[in-house]
Amino acid sequence: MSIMSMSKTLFKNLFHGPFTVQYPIKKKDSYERTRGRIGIDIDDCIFCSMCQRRCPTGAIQVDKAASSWSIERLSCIQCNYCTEVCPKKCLHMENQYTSPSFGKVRDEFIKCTNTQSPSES
Amino acid sequence: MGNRTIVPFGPQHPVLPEPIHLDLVLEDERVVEAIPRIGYIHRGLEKLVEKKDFQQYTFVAERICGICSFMHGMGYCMTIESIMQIEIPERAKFLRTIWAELSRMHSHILWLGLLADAFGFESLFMQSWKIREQILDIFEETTGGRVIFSVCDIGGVRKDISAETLQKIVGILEQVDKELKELTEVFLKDTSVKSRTKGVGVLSKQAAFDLGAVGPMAKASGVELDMRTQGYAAYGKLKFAPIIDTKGDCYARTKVRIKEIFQSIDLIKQCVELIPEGEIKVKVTGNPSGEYFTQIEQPRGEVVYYAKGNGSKFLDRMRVRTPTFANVPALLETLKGCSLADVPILILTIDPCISCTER
Amino acid sequence: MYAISVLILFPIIAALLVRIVKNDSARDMIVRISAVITAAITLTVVFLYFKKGISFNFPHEEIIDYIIAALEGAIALFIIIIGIKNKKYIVSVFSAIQTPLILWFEFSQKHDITVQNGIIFDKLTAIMVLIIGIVGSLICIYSIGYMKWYHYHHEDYPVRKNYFMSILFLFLSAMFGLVLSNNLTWLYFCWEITTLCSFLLIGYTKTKEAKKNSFRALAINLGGGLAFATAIVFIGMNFKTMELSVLINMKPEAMVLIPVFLLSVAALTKSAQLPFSSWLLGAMVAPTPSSALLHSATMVKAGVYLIIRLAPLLGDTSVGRIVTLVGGVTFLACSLMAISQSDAKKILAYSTLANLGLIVICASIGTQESLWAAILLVIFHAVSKSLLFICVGSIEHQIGSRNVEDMDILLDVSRKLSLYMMIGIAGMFLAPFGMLISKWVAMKAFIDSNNIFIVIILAYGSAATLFYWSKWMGKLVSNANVKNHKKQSFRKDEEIPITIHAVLVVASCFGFPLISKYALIPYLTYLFHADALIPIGTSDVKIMLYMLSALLILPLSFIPIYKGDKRRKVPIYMAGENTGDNENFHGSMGVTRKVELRNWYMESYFGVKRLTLWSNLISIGLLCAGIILLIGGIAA
Amino acid sequence: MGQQTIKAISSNELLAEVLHLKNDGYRLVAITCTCKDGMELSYSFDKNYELLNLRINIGLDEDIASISFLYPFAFLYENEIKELFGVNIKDIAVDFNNSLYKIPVKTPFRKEGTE
Amino acid sequence: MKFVKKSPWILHYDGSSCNGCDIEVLACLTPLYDVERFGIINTGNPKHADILLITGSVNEQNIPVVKQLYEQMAEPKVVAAIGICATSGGIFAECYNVVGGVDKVLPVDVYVPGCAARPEAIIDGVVKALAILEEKSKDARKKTGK
Amino acid sequence: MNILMNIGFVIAAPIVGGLLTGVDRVITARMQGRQGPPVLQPFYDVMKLIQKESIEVNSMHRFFVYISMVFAIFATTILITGGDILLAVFALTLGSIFFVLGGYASNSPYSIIGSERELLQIMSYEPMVLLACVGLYYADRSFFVKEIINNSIPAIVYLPGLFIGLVFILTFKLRKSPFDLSMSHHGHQEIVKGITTEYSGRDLAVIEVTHWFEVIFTLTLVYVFFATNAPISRVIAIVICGLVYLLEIVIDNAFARLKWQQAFTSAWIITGTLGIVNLMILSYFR
Repeated sequence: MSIMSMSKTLFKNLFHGPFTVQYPIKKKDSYERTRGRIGIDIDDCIFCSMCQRRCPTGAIQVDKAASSWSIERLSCIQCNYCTEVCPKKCLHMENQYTSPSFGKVRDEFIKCTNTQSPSES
Repeated sequence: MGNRTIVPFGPQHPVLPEPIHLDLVLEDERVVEAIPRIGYIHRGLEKLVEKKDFQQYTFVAERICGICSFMHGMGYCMTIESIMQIEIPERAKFLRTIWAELSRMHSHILWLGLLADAFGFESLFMQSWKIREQILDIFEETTGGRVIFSVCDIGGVRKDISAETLQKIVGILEQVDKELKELTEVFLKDTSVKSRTKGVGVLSKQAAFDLGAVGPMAKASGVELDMRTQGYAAYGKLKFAPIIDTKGDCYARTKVRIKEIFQSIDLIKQCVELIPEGEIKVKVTGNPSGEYFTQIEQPRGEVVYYAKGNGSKFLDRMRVRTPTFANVPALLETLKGCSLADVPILILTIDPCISCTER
Repeated sequence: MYAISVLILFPIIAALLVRIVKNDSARDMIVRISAVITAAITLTVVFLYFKKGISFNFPHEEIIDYIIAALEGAIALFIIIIGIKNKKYIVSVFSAIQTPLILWFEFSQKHDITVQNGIIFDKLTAIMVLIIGIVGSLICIYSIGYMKWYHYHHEDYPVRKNYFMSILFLFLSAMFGLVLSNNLTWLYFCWEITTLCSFLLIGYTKTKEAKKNSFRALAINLGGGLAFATAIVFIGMNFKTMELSVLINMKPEAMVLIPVFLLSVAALTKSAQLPFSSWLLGAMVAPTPSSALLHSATMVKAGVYLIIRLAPLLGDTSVGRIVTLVGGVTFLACSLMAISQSDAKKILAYSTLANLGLIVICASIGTQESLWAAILLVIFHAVSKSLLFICVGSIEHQIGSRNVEDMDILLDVSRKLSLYMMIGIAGMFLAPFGMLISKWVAMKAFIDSNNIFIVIILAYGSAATLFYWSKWMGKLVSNANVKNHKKQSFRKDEEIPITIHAVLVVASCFGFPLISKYALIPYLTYLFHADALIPIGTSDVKIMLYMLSALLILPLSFIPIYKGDKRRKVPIYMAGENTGDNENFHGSMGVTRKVELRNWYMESYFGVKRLTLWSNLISIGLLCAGIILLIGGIAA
Repeated sequence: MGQQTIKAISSNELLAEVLHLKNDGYRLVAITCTCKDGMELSYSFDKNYELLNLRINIGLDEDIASISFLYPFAFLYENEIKELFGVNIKDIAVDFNNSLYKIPVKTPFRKEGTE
Repeated sequence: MKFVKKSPWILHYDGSSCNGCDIEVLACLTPLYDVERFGIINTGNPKHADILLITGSVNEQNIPVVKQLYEQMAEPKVVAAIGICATSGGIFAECYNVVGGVDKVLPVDVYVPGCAARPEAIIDGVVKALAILEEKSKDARKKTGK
Repeated sequence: MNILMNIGFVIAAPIVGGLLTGVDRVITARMQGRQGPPVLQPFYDVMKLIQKESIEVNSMHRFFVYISMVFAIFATTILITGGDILLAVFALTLGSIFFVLGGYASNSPYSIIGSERELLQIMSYEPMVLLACVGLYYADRSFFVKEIINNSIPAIVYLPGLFIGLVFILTFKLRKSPFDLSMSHHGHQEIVKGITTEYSGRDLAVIEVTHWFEVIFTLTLVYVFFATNAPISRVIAIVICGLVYLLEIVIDNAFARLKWQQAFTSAWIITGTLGIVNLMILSYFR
């Protein structure tokens, strides 16, 4: 017969105080490898379309003519495959995840002369 | 008897994390008949081999199930490697084993929490999941994902774990070990918990074998069935013995799983000691041609992968026989004659992974 | 005096008339008129004698005695013959012993005994007469409508409506006689007639089961009669008296306790207490009006009536203790067993047993408080239970079943009936209603008299009572949306008595302070030669009446007052698989299944078989202990 | 990784073979179907970690007997194959009549005209 | 004052997800993330819920189920699609049995991306949903003329 | 003055009940290592529910919860104003039965199973509650709370056994694990939300407020056991009420939910033994 064997743990917790991470006030540290979202150094991109071909979900679209690289954030599964196959290693995984949105988000990066601006369409 | 109550149970139901449906026929609260209905998670992902090439399919395989994601990826990779006759580096094998065992731990602790929740022990659920977060942290640190790792690749693994991280993991595991021991006291000794698990859903050894049960379900009934003994990945170099219990009730299954968690801790420690330096991946060229059956041991039991390649990028057939699929008949057997309050416990007792089952 | 003779004799005349007239509608009319007249006479008698009471002896006592003796002989002959005919020798044996015994006593021993008051009409009698007269006449009217339907649906039973009705009237007469008689031989004669009526009514359908049950009832009641007869002879020979009132005023000595014990056994059989209860359960095969009248409202009350009369002799004596415990066992066991039943009449039967047990406890404890509770229980139980019985009869008529599980459609079929049914059930156990008030006082009485075990039994029994009534109520309010049932007509002959009954239930609850003040307190004061007090504080009574008034808004739930309210209606929750009609869900194997919702019966805990065995053993043990104690008492 | 045992048999030998294996104490591991040049069914059995596969090749519309009376739990595999591939498996112990998964497309894995 | 912001109750339904997002939704309830801080309770009953969290790409059998659950929720209510499968179908978009994205079946208010969606992202998503919830409750007030 | 004070008590009852529920939630969370909601969370919940749409499955089932609340208030009022304890218990039982009937009226599978379980629970705890009242009467010769708490010796001295039994029963009444069979505050249960499954919006708010009254009611029962005519004892009694409540929270968090068989038998056995033993001893000394 062992009754209330949980109470030891309960009181330990009670006196220890909450283990809760006070998100969003305080964020939990992310790790170096944390997979958030795909970022691109658009300047280095050569628009080879390798990432587009290998992406399992077809989230990435590359338009060589318009020198634009775009990604459907709501389709990306953060598998990291594109960064592996990228011949120029201009794709990389950022720690910050895509924040929730009210509609579909397509992030487009255009390689212009000296300027790069992410714009939403 | 005319006094039969017929109620639907699921697909949406607070005790069911995943949709499955049962038509329950009750007398008072005793279950007279339980007829299952599945298909709420069937996606048809085996058909995807025709659209994704065998390399991309690794990511599909990982998403067969989010809990044993790594093992699915590993099983798939092993099958393709066998077809293509690729020998992967030793270090990759050890890394796979470490991740696999961590996955097993995370899965079992998760299961413990859900079990506690099923018998209305909320604080125990919270405590289990609190411990589990430490393992998820290891995952995030080593692979970048909390749930889905995307580290397994045909020909090896994508990411290495440094020696100091390995030591850190051992440190965390020691802490987990300590906290788990406290929890084990409650799961295995507390009277109120025992009253809900002991003698509930008894499955005899013969029944377990006849119904084709696998994993902890079979082990708790005394059927020795642990694919790790076949020595895939690095298991051949580790010392362990399958954990068996004979009672065949929910309590025995809880015990088997808890013991497996501690066994996993031990296996990981062995791996950390034995892991050799070296490459983590070999380059894969060509396309698979041929067929192969792979059996590996997931947290829920034996899983069978079958792949058939035809020399092109796309496989002809890829099939997974998951443990839950094999355990469903055993579940239906145990449901007969239990009481309504036991239904969630019994459903959990096979540690159901419906998304595995239906793919 | 004449009024009382009329009261006893009029139902006999009505019975004869009903028996003779063959034409259906003419007979129905006679029944209605006679019933109304019976009620009117009842009220007149009570009005005349309530204040002062009356006690007298008929001038031609001798003649009456001879007539009674002749009739007794005839009845005995009849019982012996049918007993032999149907190979139920036990009834023949019982009858063959007791009637000669009584006749022998009558003709050889009785000469030197003079009876002062053959008839006594006091406050208790008034209450009993009122119950019998009012409830009885209502049920007679009800049975007109009921029997029509009964034979319409059970074509295989022989139609003997005139027979049925005439026995009902005959029974009323016997019952009046029973409660009015002070002369024990007369009381015994009426007692035997009620037994006979009950036997005849249970066997009404002439089916095999009916026959079996009727003989069981006869055998057990004759057994009780035998005890009664022995008691009379014992009293007559030892104390040279024939009067109940004289017996009561004696001191509870060992010698007195022997006839008291025998009379108590007779009362226990009549009230179907354990271990004699099986006959009442079997009696449920009889048509519902007879169940309502004989087997819940009046005849079984004869037993507890006798115990209430004997109360001053019970109290602290060993016999009193034994009777109390037998009542306790019956109350608890039957309350528990009722949980496992789904047949409405069976539930009512078990509940009747339990409540009779409670009355027996209260009466046998014999303090002022407990008698107060006992008499109130008799009143409330009579009106509520007969309402429930006749409601069940009509429900059976409306939905074609008397299984509680089928009553979930009643709300759609007949709102009126479900409302009356709810009133009846509420009357049986809910807070401000009569039964609960009495239970409360009973509880207080038990504590005051230091009966710890009985208090605990009461606590458990009440909890069980609450369970089975509430689940029945639940069925009544559950809104099953079966729309395709056909509505039956609700005959006036059924509706009027039910309505009056329902009003009576509520009125009795509102009126209990009055009953207490004008009938119970004077009676108890007279009986105990000490001032009796109402056991509940005035403030509590007030609060309770407020509660009752609050409950009267309950019927509002039956009226769709929210029609104007524009709330969105959504399908009920069925885990996402409701087909939309709130009745079916998409089940496994591609079929659409109907949701079925049934109550709990908990066979493994409250199964009748096991409980009956144990409780019978205990009560038999108690009675044996009683005998031993008595013998010991005499020896000492 | 060694070579695996795949034993090709004809469809009418199936029951006899399965019965034989059952008596030998084999456990049914899986039933797999591949649709390529007709239907290719593999029945995988296991005893002491030894995997044994029975291979049957049948035409697209050929019948095949159910083994669910030998291995009751085979009904799940067989129902699945019946629903996804459209293989005519006769006399399944618990036949869901193609409503195991309730999919909107009929027999998605069946490739017509590959025969 | 709109109290709905202070006590949003959620209903979680798994419309054919791989479990990854489900366990992350559950993880939100556990000590480390503890969404009860915001008054969030996982009710498991549509009639009590304010926010419907759907994970997974919704397959054929689930369509009537999620529709019914949505219908059974009391106004004001919002739907949040958790995870890539629920937002777009993700890697399973091409499967024969999935509709691909909850928005094909229900009006989705908030999309929470991630494979699997991280607990932080889910909390963010719920917080965003609260804003919509408040707006909807204002609209509902206007309609009834209160 | 007295009447005003009584009215004040009755108004304060739900507020205190709500606060206690809030404290309960915070402490529970802390015991589980969580931060937990704000203390006022129960009030937020109820306010939200009032502002929400109320949907229904048929026109009858919501009626019962309102009556249930009326009787809960009624019972609490009787108790707090020093009225007859037995009458208060009866009134509360009446309220509970209406609540059960509400579950039946919705005719929904889980509501009805919840109702059955609730009835079973009522059957399980009712004997103990009655015996507690009996014990109080036995000890102080009065059913009136105002007389019981004006004695010089606290009732607990005579009735330790019954008090332990009562604390056991409180677990049912407060809907705490291990006896939260019919309707649990934690969502994950095999019968969904039991009786409340079909209620939403305002009706659900009413159920919640009813529960607050029940909390106060049950704690008042505890109070009655300790209070005497000495003012200090009143304070002690209130402190003990708090401790009992804390104990219930710990019990809630340290037990698995039991099955109805275990709940029922344990309740009846404990009631039987403690009741008989305590009352027997008491009757011996009286």
